[in-house]
Amino acid sequence: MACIQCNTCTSSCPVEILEPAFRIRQVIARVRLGLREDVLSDPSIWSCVRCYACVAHCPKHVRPGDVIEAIRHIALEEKREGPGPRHARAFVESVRENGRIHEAGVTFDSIGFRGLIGEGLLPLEMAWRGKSPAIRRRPLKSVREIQTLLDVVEESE
Amino acid sequence: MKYAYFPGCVALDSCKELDVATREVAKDLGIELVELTEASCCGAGNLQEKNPEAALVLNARTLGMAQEKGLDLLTVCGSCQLYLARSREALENPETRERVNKALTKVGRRYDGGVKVKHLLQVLLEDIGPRKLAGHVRRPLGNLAVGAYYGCHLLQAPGTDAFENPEDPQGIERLVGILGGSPVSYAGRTACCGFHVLTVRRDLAVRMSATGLIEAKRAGAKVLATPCPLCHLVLDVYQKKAAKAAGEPLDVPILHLSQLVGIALGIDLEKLGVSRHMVSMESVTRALEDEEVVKA
Amino acid sequence: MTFEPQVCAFACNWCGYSAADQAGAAKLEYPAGVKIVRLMCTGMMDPYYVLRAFEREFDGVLIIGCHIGSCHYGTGNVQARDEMARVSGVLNALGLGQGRLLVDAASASEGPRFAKLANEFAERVRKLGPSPLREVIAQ
Amino acid sequence: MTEPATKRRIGVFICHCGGNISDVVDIEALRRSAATHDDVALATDSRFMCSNEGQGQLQKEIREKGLDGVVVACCTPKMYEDLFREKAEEAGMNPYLLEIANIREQCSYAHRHEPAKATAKAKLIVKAQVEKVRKLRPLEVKTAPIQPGVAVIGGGIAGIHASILLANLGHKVTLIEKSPTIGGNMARSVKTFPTDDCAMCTLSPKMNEAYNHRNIELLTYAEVRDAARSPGKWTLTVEKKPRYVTDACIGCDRCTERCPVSTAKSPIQVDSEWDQGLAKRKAIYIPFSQALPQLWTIDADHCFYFQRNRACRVCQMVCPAKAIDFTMKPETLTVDVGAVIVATGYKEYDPTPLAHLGYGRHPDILTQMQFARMMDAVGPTHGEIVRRSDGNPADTIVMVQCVGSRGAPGDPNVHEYCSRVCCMVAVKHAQLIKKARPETEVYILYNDLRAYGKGFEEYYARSMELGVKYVRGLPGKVHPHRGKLLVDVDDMLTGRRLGLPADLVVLSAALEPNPIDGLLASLHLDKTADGFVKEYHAKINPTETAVKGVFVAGCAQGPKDITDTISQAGAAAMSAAVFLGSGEMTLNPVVAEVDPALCRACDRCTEVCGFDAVHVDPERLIAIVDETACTGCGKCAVVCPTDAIAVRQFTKPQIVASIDALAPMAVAP
Repeated sequence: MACIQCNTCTSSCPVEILEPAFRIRQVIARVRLGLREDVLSDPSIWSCVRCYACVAHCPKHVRPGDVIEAIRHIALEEKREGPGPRHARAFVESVRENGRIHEAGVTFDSIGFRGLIGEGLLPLEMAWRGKSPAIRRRPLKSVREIQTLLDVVEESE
Repeated sequence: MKYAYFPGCVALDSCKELDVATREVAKDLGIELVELTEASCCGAGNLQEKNPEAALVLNARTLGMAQEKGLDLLTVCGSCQLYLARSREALENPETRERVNKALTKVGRRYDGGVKVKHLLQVLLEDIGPRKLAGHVRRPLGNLAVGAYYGCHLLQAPGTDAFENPEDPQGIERLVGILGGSPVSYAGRTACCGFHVLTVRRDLAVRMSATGLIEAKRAGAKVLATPCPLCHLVLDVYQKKAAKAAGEPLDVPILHLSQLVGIALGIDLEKLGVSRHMVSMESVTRALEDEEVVKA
Repeated sequence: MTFEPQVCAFACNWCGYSAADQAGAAKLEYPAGVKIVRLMCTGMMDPYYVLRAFEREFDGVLIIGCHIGSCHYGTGNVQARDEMARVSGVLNALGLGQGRLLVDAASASEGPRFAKLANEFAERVRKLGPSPLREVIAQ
Repeated sequence: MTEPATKRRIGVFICHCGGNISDVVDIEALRRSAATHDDVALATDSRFMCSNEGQGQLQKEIREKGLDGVVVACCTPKMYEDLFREKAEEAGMNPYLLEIANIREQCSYAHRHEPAKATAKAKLIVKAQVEKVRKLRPLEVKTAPIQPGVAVIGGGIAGIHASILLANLGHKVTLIEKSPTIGGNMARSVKTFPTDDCAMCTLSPKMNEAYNHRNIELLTYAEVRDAARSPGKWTLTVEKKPRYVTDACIGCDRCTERCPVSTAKSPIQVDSEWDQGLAKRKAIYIPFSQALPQLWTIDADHCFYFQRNRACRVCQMVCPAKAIDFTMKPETLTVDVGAVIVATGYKEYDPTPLAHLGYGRHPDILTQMQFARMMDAVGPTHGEIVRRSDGNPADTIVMVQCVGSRGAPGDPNVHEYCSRVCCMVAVKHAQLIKKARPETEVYILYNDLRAYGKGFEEYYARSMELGVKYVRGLPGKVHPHRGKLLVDVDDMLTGRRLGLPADLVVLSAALEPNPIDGLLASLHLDKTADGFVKEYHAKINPTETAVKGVFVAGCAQGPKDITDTISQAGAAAMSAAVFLGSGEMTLNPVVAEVDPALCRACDRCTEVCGFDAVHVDPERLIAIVDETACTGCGKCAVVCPTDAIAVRQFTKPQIVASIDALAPMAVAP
């Protein structure tokens, strides 16, 4: 990875403005030094919003966004805990069960009761306007295909 | 003008109105939509992280369905466009296709490459084209100041740079012009809405969307049009929280791209499902009615 | 004892030979079986040298010149390409097949490319196995 | 081609190369194996063959043992083949009986982790070279006359300096410049770092010296269309574009004032190349006041007379000296020279592809060259640092480094190399602003600030004392915001995300090669991967090229500052002088040779020869090789049906000997 630490990525990152703890350039630097545990246990890697501005502007085509994707992949492989991994697992589980994601299910599995309470009156207002996502799951007719594919690929990896 | 229509997950769930509006607009413009009812989720980055190979295989399955029908794929969501276009680009490599087809054949599917993935914005600007679109406009948007909120994924999708300059996009502004409206430009229109961390770091998403909304308001936009339901969810549903975070009142109605087009084509607002939005459309409907009185 | 292919590599002084030097300087490894003969230009490649190499039990012949268009003498590499195309017909007739002769190019600044070519060609020859001429000559 | 069968006394000298070879190859085993080969009278080794001691040992053994052939097993022949041959010659042995066995780059380096195999391979390599030496015949070096005179292509500081040095040495120099004036990029740079001299003050004396020098013929507004090579001579075809202004021109500038081109409502508008597009120029113009030659020029591509079939003759009518002559025609002249120096310089990279920086989309986003033109007192803004959008003074200026440099390999929109000078250009401009208008806020957004040269660090430190602000980080986006340009950058040192509102954003754009592919092709020159002219050896010979008699200097060979350009211009001039100096050219003896007994005058060789260096003598019906033109490529040897023609040292028996020695069949003992 020919990263020259020019910081264009951090300068393009919309998250870093609001949360200086997440500095993508520094994550790349830590990855290059092999600080595995340091990076994988850092909760801020789950703050990346995948906007790929860093990938668009990086002069050396290091594709920092893809590095985060890879870090998260390893974190999920190692069953790491935290809101980020929980959401990813909930999302993938929903794909497995429905073929398409069931928004209400994924949201609930991610934030749980405490999270729902945190939303305050919003869910009620959404329900009143008919904006809330469907409670009932509507899996694809061919959802078994999705499960087979997910299993097949899981094993071959 | 026929497409394999890939609505994605959110456009059939919390943003049902997007799917409804898209079908209305397609019907009016003579675009035949063949919905891929059995297509799976595009992975939206999460599946790509948990199981990248599976994400590629599932997207290959979706592309295979479009290929069966001999049609290109139409998306109406920024993230779907990005991840499907990325999978399509990866699947142009014969070896990758061979590997992926080994898995797909287990469920009786396959994909042989060559399907194009187009977002509604590109279809409107290029395939329909300004003249035909203008021909269908029955209710020009008039001096309703319409701002664009592109979001990030559509602009970063492979192939978008063919019809848009990701750093300085004008597509939606041009579209508003074609629809007889007055576009409002502001730098934050390419900002990221933060949807992908909505469940993990809601405060971040809210504050990110707040920056964009404040800038749009200050630039004089009376309504925003977005090509992505995920942006729509953050900007519309969490706008009150964004206002609180920004410490400044915010009342900017948010329209899906197809709804904006639907309005200009004269389709009834109720039919476009604008009533489902959290931020009321009342200011927009009033502005449009003033327009009509003037015209009539 | 695993079969280690013996490859006679003809390299032109200006590009191929320099690329080999650069590969060495960058400590890029390739099989020791790849032995380099320096020519001033691949235009000097006489079909007889290819036959001689196979007759002397080499398992493959690799010719690394300059990229077409940047030969130091203008068109030496073009003549090499044409001559070697003619001789590959003979190799077929001798039962050596097509895979044991490769004409390619690596400029003086392409050490990594030279190493890649050497490794890949040696691997290809290793898969093809020892030169069929070896038993014929042994009798 | 009968080979000598007499007994030979060959010496094999094996170099340890201080471990580079001996760490991998078993020197003693190699030495014992070498000693067993036929005709080998001596096999010895040395820690460093290339050292004086090693060379001394070589000469001692040659003299004492009467060696008539040597194989030095060491590094690549590219390093010391010539040196060892020279030493062998001094010791009385014919240099062309010495061969190098490359057991470092092509053996010990390449097979570091397989010492046994490397040693076995080294034995075969040495044996191959010994077999070859046994078949070599002594060659003597002949000479041939060289055409006097040098052509210097490119009238920038590199071309000017080289021309002056060669002219002072008495050589006749033809300085060929494409644009209407000499001076090049330096003349546009206003000041030079780190001395803060005014660029023109240091350059114009040299321009005048070159312009008035009796040994320098100046061809301006002239381009080299072709270059033909013949023995000891280059024949350049130069096309001199017509200026349509005669020497009668007195420089009153009335024509430029009245020329309608680029005026407000004129359909023909043309950007001034001199001012890097910061301003427009007329069709009849002089690039800058101290231009040499002091002649106005009509740009026929943007002139009403030429483009709108003679619709306007204003310049002719107002010219008091009647110096305008529309009937002038392009002249094509040929220049015969012995040596050529390529000094075609660089051009500035156009940052438009880097869309996130917004260049080309906002008038207040400039490049450093455009900014230099703005600071020039005779420039478009008369030295005032102002916003191009509304002309107000610029209170905040943000400079961005590495624009188009240090990019990803293979990306067509950027260069992978570092352009070396842009950091110091930025520091120069920044501290000039601070001195001229201290209240101006100046930021330099850098990645690594490279102030590596003599006096650079002090210059950099002084700029900090003057209050230039350095931000370690390149920006994410530059976009218009409330009348200013908001530069979004994260500063690594403070960890703060800065939104800098700038009046002017100055991009330090890369230096890239000028488009001279046609010239390079006609001179048989190659390019390195970065697109600059390929020097003979990047480290130890950067001003010569692979082509005899052609030299390169300045930014044509790669980005560099004026100091290095002057050094290279001097080196190139010296190399050219040495090449021309003796008036004769030592001929490469390793060229083709015909054995009259075998030649059937079938003309096959003359057909393939790319340098028409061989012709059949009509009377004697034998092919004759012109040794001054033959380059030794060997194409003829392959097509000759009777093996009558071959390149010395690369005859069929000699090459076959190498093949046989390396072959698996003949495994070394």
